[in-house]
Amino acid sequence: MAAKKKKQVTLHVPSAPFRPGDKASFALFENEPGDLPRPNPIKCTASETTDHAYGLVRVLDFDGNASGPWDPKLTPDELREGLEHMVRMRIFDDRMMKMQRTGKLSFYMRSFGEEAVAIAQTMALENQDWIFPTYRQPGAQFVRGRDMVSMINHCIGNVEDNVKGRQMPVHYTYRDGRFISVSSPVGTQFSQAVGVAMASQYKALDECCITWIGDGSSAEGDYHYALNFASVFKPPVILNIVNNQWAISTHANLASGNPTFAARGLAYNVPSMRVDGNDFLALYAVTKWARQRAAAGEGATHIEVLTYRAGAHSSSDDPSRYRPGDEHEAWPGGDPVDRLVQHLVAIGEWSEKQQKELEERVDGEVMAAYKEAVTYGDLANGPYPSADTIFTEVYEEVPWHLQEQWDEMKKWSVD
Amino acid sequence: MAAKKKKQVTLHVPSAPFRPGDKASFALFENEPGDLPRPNPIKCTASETTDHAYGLVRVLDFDGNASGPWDPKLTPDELREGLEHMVRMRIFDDRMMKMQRTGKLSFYMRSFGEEAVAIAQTMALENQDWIFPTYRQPGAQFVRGRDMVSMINHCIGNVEDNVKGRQMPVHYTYRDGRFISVSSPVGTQFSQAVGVAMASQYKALDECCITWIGDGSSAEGDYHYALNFASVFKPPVILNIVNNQWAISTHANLASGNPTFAARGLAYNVPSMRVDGNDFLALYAVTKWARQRAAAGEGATHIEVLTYRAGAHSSSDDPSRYRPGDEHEAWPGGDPVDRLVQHLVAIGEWSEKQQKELEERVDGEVMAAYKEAVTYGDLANGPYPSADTIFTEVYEEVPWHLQEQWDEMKKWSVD
Amino acid sequence: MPEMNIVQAVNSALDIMLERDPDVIFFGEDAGYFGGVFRTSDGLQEKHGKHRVFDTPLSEGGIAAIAFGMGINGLRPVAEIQFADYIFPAYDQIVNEIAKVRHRSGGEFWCPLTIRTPAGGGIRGGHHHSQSPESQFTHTSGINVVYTSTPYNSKGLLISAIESNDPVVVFEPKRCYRGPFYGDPHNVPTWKDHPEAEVPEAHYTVPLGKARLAMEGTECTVISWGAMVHVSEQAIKNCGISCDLIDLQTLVPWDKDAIIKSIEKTGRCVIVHEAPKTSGFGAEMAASVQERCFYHLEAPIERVTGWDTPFPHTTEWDYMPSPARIADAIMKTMEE
Amino acid sequence: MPEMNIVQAVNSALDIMLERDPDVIFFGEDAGYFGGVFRTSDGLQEKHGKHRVFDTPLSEGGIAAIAFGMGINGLRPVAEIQFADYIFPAYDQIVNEIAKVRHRSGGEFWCPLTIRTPAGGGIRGGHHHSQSPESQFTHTSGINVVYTSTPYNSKGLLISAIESNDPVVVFEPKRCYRGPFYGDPHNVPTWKDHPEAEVPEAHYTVPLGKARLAMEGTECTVISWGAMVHVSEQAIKNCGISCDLIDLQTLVPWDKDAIIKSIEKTGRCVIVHEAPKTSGFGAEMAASVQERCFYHLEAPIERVTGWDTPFPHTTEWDYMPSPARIADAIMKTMEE
Ligand SMILES: Cc1ncc(C[n+]2csc(CCOP(=O)(O)OP(=O)(O)O)c2C)c(N)n1
Ligand SMILES: Cc1ncc(C[n+]2csc(CCOP(=O)(O)OP(=O)(O)O)c2C)c(N)n1
Ligand SMILES: [Mg+2]
Ligand SMILES: [Mg+2]
Repeated sequence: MAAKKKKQVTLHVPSAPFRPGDKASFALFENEPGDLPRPNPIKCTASETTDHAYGLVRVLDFDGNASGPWDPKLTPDELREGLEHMVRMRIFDDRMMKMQRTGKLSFYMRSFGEEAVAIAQTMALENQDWIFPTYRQPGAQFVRGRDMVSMINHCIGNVEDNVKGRQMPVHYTYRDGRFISVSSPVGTQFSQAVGVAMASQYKALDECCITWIGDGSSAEGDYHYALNFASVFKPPVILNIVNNQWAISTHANLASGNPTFAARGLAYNVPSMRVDGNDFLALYAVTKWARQRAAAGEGATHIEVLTYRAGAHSSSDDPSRYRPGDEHEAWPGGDPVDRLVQHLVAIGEWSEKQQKELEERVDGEVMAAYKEAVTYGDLANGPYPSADTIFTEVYEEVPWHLQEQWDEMKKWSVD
Repeated sequence: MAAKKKKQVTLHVPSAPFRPGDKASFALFENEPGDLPRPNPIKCTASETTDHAYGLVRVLDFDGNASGPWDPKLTPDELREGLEHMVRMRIFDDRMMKMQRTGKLSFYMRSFGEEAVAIAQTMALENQDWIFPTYRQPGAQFVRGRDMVSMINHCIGNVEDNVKGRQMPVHYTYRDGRFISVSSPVGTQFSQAVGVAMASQYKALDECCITWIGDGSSAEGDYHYALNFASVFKPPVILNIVNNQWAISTHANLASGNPTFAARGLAYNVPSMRVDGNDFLALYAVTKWARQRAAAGEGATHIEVLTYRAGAHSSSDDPSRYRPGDEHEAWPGGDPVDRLVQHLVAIGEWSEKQQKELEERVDGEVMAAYKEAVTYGDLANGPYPSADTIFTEVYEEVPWHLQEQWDEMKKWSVD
Repeated sequence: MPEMNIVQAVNSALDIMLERDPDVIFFGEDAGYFGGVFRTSDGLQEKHGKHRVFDTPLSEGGIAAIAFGMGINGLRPVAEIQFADYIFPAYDQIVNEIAKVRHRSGGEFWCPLTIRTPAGGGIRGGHHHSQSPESQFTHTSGINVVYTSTPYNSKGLLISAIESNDPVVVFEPKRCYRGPFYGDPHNVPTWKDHPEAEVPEAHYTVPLGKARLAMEGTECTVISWGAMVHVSEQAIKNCGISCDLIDLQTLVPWDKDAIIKSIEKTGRCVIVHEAPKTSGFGAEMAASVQERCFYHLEAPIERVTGWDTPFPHTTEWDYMPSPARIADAIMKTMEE
Repeated sequence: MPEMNIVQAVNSALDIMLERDPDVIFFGEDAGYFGGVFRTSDGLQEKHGKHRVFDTPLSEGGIAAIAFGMGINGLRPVAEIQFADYIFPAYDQIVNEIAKVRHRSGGEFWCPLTIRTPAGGGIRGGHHHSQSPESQFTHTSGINVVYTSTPYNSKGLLISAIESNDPVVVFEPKRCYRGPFYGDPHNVPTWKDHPEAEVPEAHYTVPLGKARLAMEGTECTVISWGAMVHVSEQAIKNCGISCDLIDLQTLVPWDKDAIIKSIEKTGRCVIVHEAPKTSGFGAEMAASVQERCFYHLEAPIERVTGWDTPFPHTTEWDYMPSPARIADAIMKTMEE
């Protein structure tokens, strides 16, 4: 019964397209703005979105012109608002990264190259909609008006951190902005968001929930739970998969053998779109479309956001060990900030000078926020939230065994 | 920020198409034999199987004629062999069910209506291929030559049970037939089978692994793991989803909102087929095709086997509580045994009389096997495997703490 | 007062809470139309509507995940896991997510979720329909863990769990659903005439964190939970030693005062559970009792438990603690 | 003899086993090309080939599942889980499947799988990069559980695990990867000159099931594992009491003889682990020690553990057992 050896030998393991030393070169985007229609969001079937799931929804071309049925026709003010948030995100990230290098934070993760994702998508929603992010969508908080000082307080774990130094940096919680707590185990929020939306649906409120998952993380079971429960119960949820090509050192071609991530949604009978993630206008438009579906009771939309992780995975890794140092330059999607600037300039609503002024102003604001935040302490120097916070909010009330341990802890606290 | 109430109210929960009191009526099968081409298994892409994933591969029409490119051209002897296995399965099941009612087994699950699945599919494989079944594919063991006495010994948990009374009935293990141990937690075998196939691939052996999962169970994370790992590593695995319409009392429309289960495979870039699961010839042909792909190093094939669970879920439930008593009659796919008989008669290779003789002979064999098996004991009367078997084969060798407990147990054994 | 078995008591608790609180919502595999494979939600979908009592896809991980989302968005979900053996695909969601969300979010989000699940052996379920995995949930703070034993506490504890603003995992002894189990498989009593089967129709609670003194005595303290409470009762009767029998009811947080008080009285302790011995919750009980009552102990604390092996099918009566084994352990503590 | 840190020792064990046995295969998230986020498999893909050392999709459940399949089909898989906190999506596969397949199949199938994973706190990882979930694996029979503490035992135990025909889960103390940890976060020594950092280049084993006597003494027995072994060492030095320090190394099956022998000598016992107290493996140790050595005990067995809360980020030094807390517990047992 034992099988014979075959000639052809051994396990098939895909390689990343480029590794250090290789010259990166990506295929150009196949679709141009205008190539793909904008179906009626109400009653749109999954199969009507087949081309969208295998293609790429775009609005901005590489000369900064907006066109096609997906053009959301944002006002110049709205565009400038989006730009400002993106610029703020980038400057904020750079500042935090510097602080991390000096030990004021334990760890950091930037949104570099992906700033448009959270910002355009959150702007396309209503304020009552729930946001269930990963660590790469902090930008949503700017849209929802969160104070930078409060964000920095969290990152540097000082006494004003609203999550009381319990979580690593970038794991924000911001209930006032309906921004649900970030959790480290990847993927879990994706399926949970379906439950959030089911509760909104149960209560018949005009709310939806938006969530994201990474290309790598979509291999977790939670991805399947999310799509499948969404396909059955049709709650108002927007399920985004951010394909930024990499999961730490692992290329997306090892995350899945599927042709596009968006196409997976079709198989669950969920209308699915692939969108240029560095194109602010396209992102906005597709999200608005999904929001319309949610509001109409049409259920979930699955969106693959095609982008590129321009920086390191986190402050802990050096990407030049696993990908060409200039791979980012070869990425055909360009940079989301540059592309929106280019567009605003093209329509005569912005200038290089204004951009420079914006960057300076925001830099000043970030600096000021930073300076204020460190007055409440930082990880290197304290003060931290008191060690008492270890025992609070584990349960609604402190049970006897925690109280006993808390009393014990007080004897030893290194505070 | 709080959202306003919408008029349209509350959670969307799908209902089963028919419940007790309803008149069941199914849409007829859309495809006829010959409708779908047989792509070259080597180098067939997933998208070339789109029609197969949304359609239905058939060979036998309802008059018993075989036609089309999928006709596997089995010899009459092969067809009669398949028929005999199916008849044996059905008679065996009926006998076991009767024994269960008398307490000789604790529990039982029949393959009723789905006999063709395991039998046709296993006959399409090579003897060295691995079989990783659920509780509804015991029929594969007949194909691999397992002695019925040994199967009954397992079900009635007597001293000759090869798994030593440790598992519930129907949870067979049969290593000699490369039939891997059945496990109760649904879905787990599906992802594990991919690992089995990866090992075959690693060792470059001409082997594949076939596995099955139920429509209901495909909602587990293991389904996603299986498809996704298979799409990445392309091991020689045949991933079947048996859509028998029901998961205990829950209709397949609650298992997933997808249009067909087969279509999910496309999204993983795995060629996918939907096949009439009561059509012995079509099942055989599609499995052979998948086996050719596996042997050629082309990786996985995903197959939705469309059938109907004609009986109760198990000996523990009464389906008339949750579906119309005559729903089975309305199922357009008919009965797999009747359809193969009809075909054999149509081609002049079988007669009603022969069928009757076959049934009588097999009934006698089952009876004889049963009589022999009970001489080794049964659940109601014993003898069982000794309680010592609780402690053996937990680890390769008995560690000290188990030995200590074993010694303790001996003082109290109710044996 | 009406008499109920555990299935009816659970059904009544769910019914009352669905009635009282529009935020309560109940779901699980086969739990809607069919009313659950153990019939605990029989009739509730018809009564309360398909949007409040419904079937889910066959996915314990997904069930826990959506329950999390519903909980943080203002509902009070109650999820059924069909068998406790099948709770593990949801383990990550429970221990890493549900248990930690209140803390990790600085109290801005919390999840008032109840998960209820039939557990334990004695129904010839083999090793995947018999496990009693309670201890695997007691190591994670942020969740409460309950194990019921009677119709009365099954209803009262379930109502407390649903009303709690913290997540609670409730194990129900499936072997006792329709009658107590005294350790003799051939004796299958119903709950008829059992005092703990007198269950008010109306709303009432059995508080979380409080044990029940099932028998009162002076010589030895027997601590147990779930089906083993009844087997222990039988053992105590058989051996004739005067024992406190403490039905723990809630494992996290456990009832320190009840236990200390009893051990200080008796000086002897036997812990009985059907889960495997190593790292069963009996280990925590024994460790804690010796920590807190060392100088009152006259003899080593005994544990009578399932073996450190998978749960068997044909030989399950050799696996589960029997009255004889328990009585022997009690006698052993008395010898010292 | 060469000096290695734990990262190098693990790398060496993997390298040797890949070299010796063509059935050994190693995989995990970022474990192939990149060599693992902690660099434990650095260079191994290049040396042994992409088909033997490779990256997987980001799916712990899938990793465990394919490892199961490979194991029952004749390979000897070694899977890395990037952080022990992320092992829970694989929990079902581990406790319901991997642990039980030999038994359920009557010995016809078995799974010689090793899962290795960095565990424990002290790297400012917050509550999802710091957990020490070893006890959650000790309740399930059919798997062995190992927790290493030094370069020497990290290599020797890993080789034993890979060579074992049973599944083994190996926890490695990530805080000690590059140096021992004595409880003072400001003191970051390397393994240089540490006797346990003398690691032979060649194949050797540290047997499963055997503890290591890290310090020898007469007054009290300290039982610990993982990073806490070093913190306990510091505590013992600080308080000046003559102690046996038992580095348990294997939790299942634990080394009964070593522990009984020591307690019979000292009559006092302190157990130290960084996981939460309730149902930590310290509970099993305490329960077992009092069962087996009751009449030798002069004082209650003390447990010094992490608190029953999620693992904090900024205040992790208030969470992890410190030399001061451990010394205090030792002194407390001495008072009696
Ligand atoms: C369950 C789990 N496994 C592993 C990790 C470690 N980890 C953190 S981020 C990451 C990669 C995620 O990649 P992707 O999903 O593509 O998101 P991206 O970082 O690119 O935004 C990994 C492996 C984790 N946080 N959670
Ligand atoms: C993980 C897990 N959850 C729940 C169950 C209980 N259960 C056994 S079979 C079954 C239904 C399975 O339905 P399906 O997958 O369609 O297979 P079928 O019985 O129709 O062949 C359920 C819910 C289980 N065995 N394992
Ligand atoms: Mg990514
Ligand atoms: Mg089914």
